[in-house]
Amino acid sequence: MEKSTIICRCEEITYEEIEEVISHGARTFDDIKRLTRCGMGPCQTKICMHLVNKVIHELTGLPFQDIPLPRLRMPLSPIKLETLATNSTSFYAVKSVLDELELEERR
Amino acid sequence: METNYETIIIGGGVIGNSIAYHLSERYKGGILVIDKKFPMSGTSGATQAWVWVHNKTPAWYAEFSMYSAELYSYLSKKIGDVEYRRTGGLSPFFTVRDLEKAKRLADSYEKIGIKIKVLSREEVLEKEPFINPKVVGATFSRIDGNVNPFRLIDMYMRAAKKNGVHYSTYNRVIDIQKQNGQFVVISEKTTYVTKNLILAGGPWSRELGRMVGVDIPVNQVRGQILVSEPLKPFLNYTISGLRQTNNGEVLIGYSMEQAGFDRSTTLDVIQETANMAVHYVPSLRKAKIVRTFSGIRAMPKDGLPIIGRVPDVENLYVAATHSGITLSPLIGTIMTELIVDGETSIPIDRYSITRFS
Amino acid sequence: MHIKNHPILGSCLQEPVTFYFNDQPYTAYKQQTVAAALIANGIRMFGLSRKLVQPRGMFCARGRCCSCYMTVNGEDHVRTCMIKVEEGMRVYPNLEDPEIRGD
Amino acid sequence: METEVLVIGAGPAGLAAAFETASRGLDVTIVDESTVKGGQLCQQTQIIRALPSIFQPMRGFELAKLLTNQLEDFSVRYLLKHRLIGLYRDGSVGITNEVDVFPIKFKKLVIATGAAENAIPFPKWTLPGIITIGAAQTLINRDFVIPGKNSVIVGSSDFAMDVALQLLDVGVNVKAIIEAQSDVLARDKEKVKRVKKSGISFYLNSSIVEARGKDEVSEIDIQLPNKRITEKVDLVCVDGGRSPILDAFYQLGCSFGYQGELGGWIPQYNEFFQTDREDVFLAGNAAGVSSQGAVIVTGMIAGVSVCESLRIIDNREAEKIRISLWRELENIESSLYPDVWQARINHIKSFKYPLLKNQFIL
Repeated sequence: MEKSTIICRCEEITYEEIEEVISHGARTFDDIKRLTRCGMGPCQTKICMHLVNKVIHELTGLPFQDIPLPRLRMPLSPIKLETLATNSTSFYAVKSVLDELELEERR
Repeated sequence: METNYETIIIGGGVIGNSIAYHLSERYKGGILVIDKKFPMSGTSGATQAWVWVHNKTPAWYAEFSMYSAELYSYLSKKIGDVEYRRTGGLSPFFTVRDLEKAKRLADSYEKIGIKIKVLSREEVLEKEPFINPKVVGATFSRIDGNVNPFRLIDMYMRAAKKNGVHYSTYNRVIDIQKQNGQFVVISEKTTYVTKNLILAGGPWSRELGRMVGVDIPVNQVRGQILVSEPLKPFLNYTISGLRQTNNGEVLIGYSMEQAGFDRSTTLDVIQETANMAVHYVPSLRKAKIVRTFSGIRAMPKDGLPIIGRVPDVENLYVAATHSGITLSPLIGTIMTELIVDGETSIPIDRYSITRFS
Repeated sequence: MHIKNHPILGSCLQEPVTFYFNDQPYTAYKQQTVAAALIANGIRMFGLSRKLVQPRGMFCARGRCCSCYMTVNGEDHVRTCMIKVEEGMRVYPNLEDPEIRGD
Repeated sequence: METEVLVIGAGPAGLAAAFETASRGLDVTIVDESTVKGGQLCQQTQIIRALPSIFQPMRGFELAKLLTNQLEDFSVRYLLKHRLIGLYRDGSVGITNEVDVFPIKFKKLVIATGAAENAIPFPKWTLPGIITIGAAQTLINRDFVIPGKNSVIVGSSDFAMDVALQLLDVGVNVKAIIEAQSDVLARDKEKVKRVKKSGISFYLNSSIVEARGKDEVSEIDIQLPNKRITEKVDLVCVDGGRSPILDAFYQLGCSFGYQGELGGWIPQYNEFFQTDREDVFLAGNAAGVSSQGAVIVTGMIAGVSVCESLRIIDNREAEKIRISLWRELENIESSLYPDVWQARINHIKSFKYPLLKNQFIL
């Protein structure tokens, strides 16, 4: 493939950049993602997943079934923060620095 | 394939990589890093990556964190741009009760020479205009900041490789034996022999310790984080709970759950975290969240780092800690001193694993 | 161009609406998405990419690729292939990262 | 909110599953991100012949209407312009309408999220005017918009043949169909013949070298087996095949296997179209990319299995229906796509041996 070809449309990561990190030991979509930002944009791998897996397959010889899916995460497609928020200000799992301080003092 | 090493480091997270890199500055060759997956696939790749001193207690641990933070600017010069920014850290609070707590925090830090300022509402809003005007105040520390964790580990690795460090990835360690004064490390791919063995397994430290008959009391804590789309720069500081990256995304989250190694996200905590975000910075309301993730933190039983020699097992070392991003430059440096020189430039007795026995 | 008389579906265009792109009025039909309405009016470049600053437009028409992001009625980064065009709608290209909006 | 059966996706498979369950008295809720029912069938104007025996050959949009209409008399709640975004700790799913997020508790879940088109990258494929083949069809048949004047199609599936003819019908000049393989991929030889007769060139063993254009695509270089040519075009339709949409399964913790002929990674499922989470069923292209007729049958099987698992029908009755439905599936699928059918059988055999599981356990 032409080296300048964009594989990840969102983050504009090229074939060449992916090739480089594969030569550096990356073997899965998520390895490549953390090293290049490929797949970190708004589409969250929806468009580039197959393209990247194909590049891994071609460059490493790994069969497709040994190239796992990238980790797919909520909210699956972009969502406004205010849509997620419920306007409650009581927190259970979410802490603040001063909460933590309290924990320390109790100890 | 080489199977004989001077030093093997198990764990390719930020701690393992920092040790590998710092060690490789002192002696070339003979160092191997083994990771069951690939660096960044575990704890070190799922973090907001604050370089954070601010609320570390007790005070001597804050001091320790401060030394590490101080090493960051120097580190960038050596291994390349890791997008380290000493933005200053700001912890807003919204009740008068917390104001009292904040003052106590500032007082206790003053004794060890770390300056924590308690900002008034007006000072907070001047520094960070988008914070909720209902804010009562904030603690502020100049030394805090953040780093790009992916760049950091990538740069550690590249620098280490340049210095001759070997990596074996996607290679789980199955067993460790001690034979003739050397460690025999049995992995999925092959068996290695090494003089020095460093356990840098983060949340898996307990499991690794078991292989050498050592109890390393490290538990797991889950933190869930929201990632916004990139926005034009608008946050100036690292705020406890959210920060804006160089690329423009806002990382949001300050949650803690006991969930073992389950790194799933739950809408319960995601929505709670969203509530925190709009509470802290109301004008984030319209910003879009593109992803959430979950990180499994390593949490030593008492919250403090476990660093140094393992007594009774010659040439066995352990480096397991929470706040690995903050502490990585210092822990890498200290472990190198300990292995190469036999002593460290700052005392680490307090962090010895012996404290648990 | 709008298809006034579809070879199989016949004349299906519903009520016309006027919407604005870069403050210029254009005509579209109620059942069309914003992306389709723009393409019908010859506008295919919806924005610029972040890093290389290259033109972008609709690609997947399924709300997946986010390539059709635009600012619609004041909201940034709207997937224009997923929402219907409305009377008086104001559409602007996606040229840079959104600015946080105080409220 | 609570429902007995929650169906994600109002395409043919989801609607078929909804019919099987709702018509037997279950309370059904269907969630779909789009504004209309029928999924991708809505813009299919071609006649679909390979359908379950209860249906006559008809055009795709007519089929969509029929599948929707047959639900009219039953207890079916539609949540259009809604989508699934994740999971709560108590197991209910989070649904949003982009204003609020709310939980839905369900007894059984049927995921019928369909398939998504794959891309084919080449230099400057990001230019406006370069769109997926499905997007082109959507523009002409759903939005009534001409996407361009002069076009090429990259890829040669059956779907590409349909859309090529539909583009011609609305007045778009289709200059060529470019295929990297040495043969046209479409199985329906009649249709290929019609496309050839219409004057569209087939460039086999060929690919796009580069697209060019300032604000949008204006020309492309094509590498033919023996030479390189330049075509002036304002529309490039990319047909890279389709793959199942997996996001929802992934969140739910379902396991996966790999079947290239079914579109790559797909959820593990058994002959009941039940995943390895016993309350989660699946249907349609999400269970492996196939033809519209096959997709409907899989929805029916999933629906019947859901009824059985909720004891609306007894095992013997369910098994009887299922056997006949599987026979229908075999007839429809193996006639044109025997490799897809074979892959499906292999996949079901591998149910207990997933290649990817526990995706959230570190």
